[in-house]
Amino acid sequence: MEIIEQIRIVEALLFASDKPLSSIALADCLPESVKIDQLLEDLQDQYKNRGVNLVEVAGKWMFQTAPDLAFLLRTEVEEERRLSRAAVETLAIISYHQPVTRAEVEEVRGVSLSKGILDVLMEAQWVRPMGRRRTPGRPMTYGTSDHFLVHFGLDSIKDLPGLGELKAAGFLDNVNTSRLNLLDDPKPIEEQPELPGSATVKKQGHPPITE
Amino acid sequence: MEIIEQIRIVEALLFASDKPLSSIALADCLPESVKIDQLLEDLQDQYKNRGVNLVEVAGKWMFQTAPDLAFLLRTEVEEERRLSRAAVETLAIISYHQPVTRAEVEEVRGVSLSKGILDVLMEAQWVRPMGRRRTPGRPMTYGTSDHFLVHFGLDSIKDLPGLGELKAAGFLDNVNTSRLNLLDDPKPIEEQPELPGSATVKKQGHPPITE
Amino acid sequence: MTDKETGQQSVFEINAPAVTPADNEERLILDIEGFEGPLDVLLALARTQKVDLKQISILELVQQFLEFVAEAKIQELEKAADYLVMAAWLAYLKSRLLLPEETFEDELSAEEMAARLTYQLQRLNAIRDVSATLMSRNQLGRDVFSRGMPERVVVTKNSTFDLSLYDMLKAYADHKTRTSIADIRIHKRAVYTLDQALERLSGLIGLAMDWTDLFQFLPEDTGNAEMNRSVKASLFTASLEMARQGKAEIVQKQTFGPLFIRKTTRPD
Repeated sequence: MEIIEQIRIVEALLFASDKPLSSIALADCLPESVKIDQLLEDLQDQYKNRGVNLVEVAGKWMFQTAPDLAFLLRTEVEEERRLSRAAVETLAIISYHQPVTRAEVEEVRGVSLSKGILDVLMEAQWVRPMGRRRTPGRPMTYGTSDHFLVHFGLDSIKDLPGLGELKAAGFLDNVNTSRLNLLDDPKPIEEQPELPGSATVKKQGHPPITE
Repeated sequence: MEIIEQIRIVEALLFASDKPLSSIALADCLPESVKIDQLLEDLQDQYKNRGVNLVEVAGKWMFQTAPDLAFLLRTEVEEERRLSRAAVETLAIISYHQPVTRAEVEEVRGVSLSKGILDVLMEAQWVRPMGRRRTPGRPMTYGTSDHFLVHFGLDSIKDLPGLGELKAAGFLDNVNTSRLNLLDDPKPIEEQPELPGSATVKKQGHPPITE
Repeated sequence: MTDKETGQQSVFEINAPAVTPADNEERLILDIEGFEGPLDVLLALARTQKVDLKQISILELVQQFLEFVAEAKIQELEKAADYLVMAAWLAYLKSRLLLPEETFEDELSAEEMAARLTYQLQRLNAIRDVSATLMSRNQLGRDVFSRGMPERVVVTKNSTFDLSLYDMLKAYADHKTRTSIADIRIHKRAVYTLDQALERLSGLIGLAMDWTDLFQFLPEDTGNAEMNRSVKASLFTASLEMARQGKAEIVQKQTFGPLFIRKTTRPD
């Protein structure tokens, strides 16, 4: 099969989908010898200056409209869901500190987390439970989902804006949840991914092209 | 605005729209001087040999997977289905009593026949219409098909075991077969093949067991 | 997203409420509406010092907060508690900062405590900054869009039916077996009739002086479980019937509790 034909196939598959597709799923539709990563790079290059771009999000690939045309298209969608300031901050803390417990989110923000906030973030499928912490009380930890990465156009959480600066400034160190900091920090905490589905949750993200 | 920019906009609008767009709707998003028809033709030309084509359907424009790649979006799934008890019983009655009308099946079973049951049996290609009965209302009669014989490994419908054989095989415990008669339903037997395709239908089938 | 685009009513409401300038008279009617807890207030106050958050004067901040709490109208008790706890802690910190350092076992020095507060404020500030950056990214469905008319994978289902000749013959035989049963005999069941129950209950109820558990009136065990159930059911129905006729009163103090019955006393 010629390269040009292979590119057409990848293009057709990606164009038909409104969800990102993994290179593995794409490769399944092509002969075994095909170098899928090279194809994707070529395709991305061909669309670089068009009204539609090929982007890599959450480790997968999808076509989406060019960011500079947002001004034109934004009018076409109805008013989006309102996120409160508390919800936005909570989302930021979860994404930068993940895996993070509810108590830690509360400590960073200095207020208790009203019940609805996590619900909203989970309903938007941006936040997901990530297993329990191995500390007394075995609190649930939270992190972000693939859907979050896709929504904000991130390839992985390492690409979060300002992550390096926050880390360098020590703002992402373990959160000391003993209120008012009168005592020393507890020992750093060991993580144990232990939800039976934690591996599957990751995979769950987006089904391959077959539904 | 340069032509290339206008094309990018049309491209993004068509990509993101959830329905085909008319050239008028597209022109509304562009400066007045723009020659939209020319733009669309150019764009269509650019996608001519790609995996996705720009097509005009009923005066509106949309992107669509190239026809020769449409096979990528089709998968076939073999699905095994189980017949309901009512369907199995109906099939059995049709095979023993054919040709038989719907009303007769209902009378034998003592319950009315839901519409889906005959449909399923016909979908399975086990039951076929056999022409109309020459009685008031001219009801359709049903019988079994060749496919039925093949599926159950029968040479002819006469190979179905009779009541005596069923009893001998232990199917009819505690039943006095002398009180039962397969052929006890007095029935006007004259058939009138009158479906347009009834000649072929006849050939396909097999002689009814009732005389 | 900027205020210019959306006006004051920002879609995401991420703009921190501004603290009224110190030289404004309105400072006296500050209230905690719009603030999310003491830390939020502290951060807003620290910003008014107009210096890098690393160089804020903790003493000045403590003073500002204590004044804020004293002047603010805190209506909800729950909220008030948070603010008062913080105020008390800050007052303690202030005294520690002002007094010559003593060594407390298991406690941080005043400088360390102040440093930690500064750290917390900086961290919250930093999170606010990245929140804004995050939300200003191109969001899918807001700024960038995926295919509006996705072409679904069409799944064609080829049904095959799973039925053996045996299954079909069995179905026919079962059908014949069922239709061959001509006679149906229904056995007479042992029942305690409503009339019997009424008779018994109205006879006994007069003998009891006060509220009595309905089941005290049950006849002796018949030795037959089915009969016993019938007796109970009929006795209960009889009690309802008597109540309906105004001949008896029934009381039940709790769900599934015992039913108490007594004869209606008529002051004639």
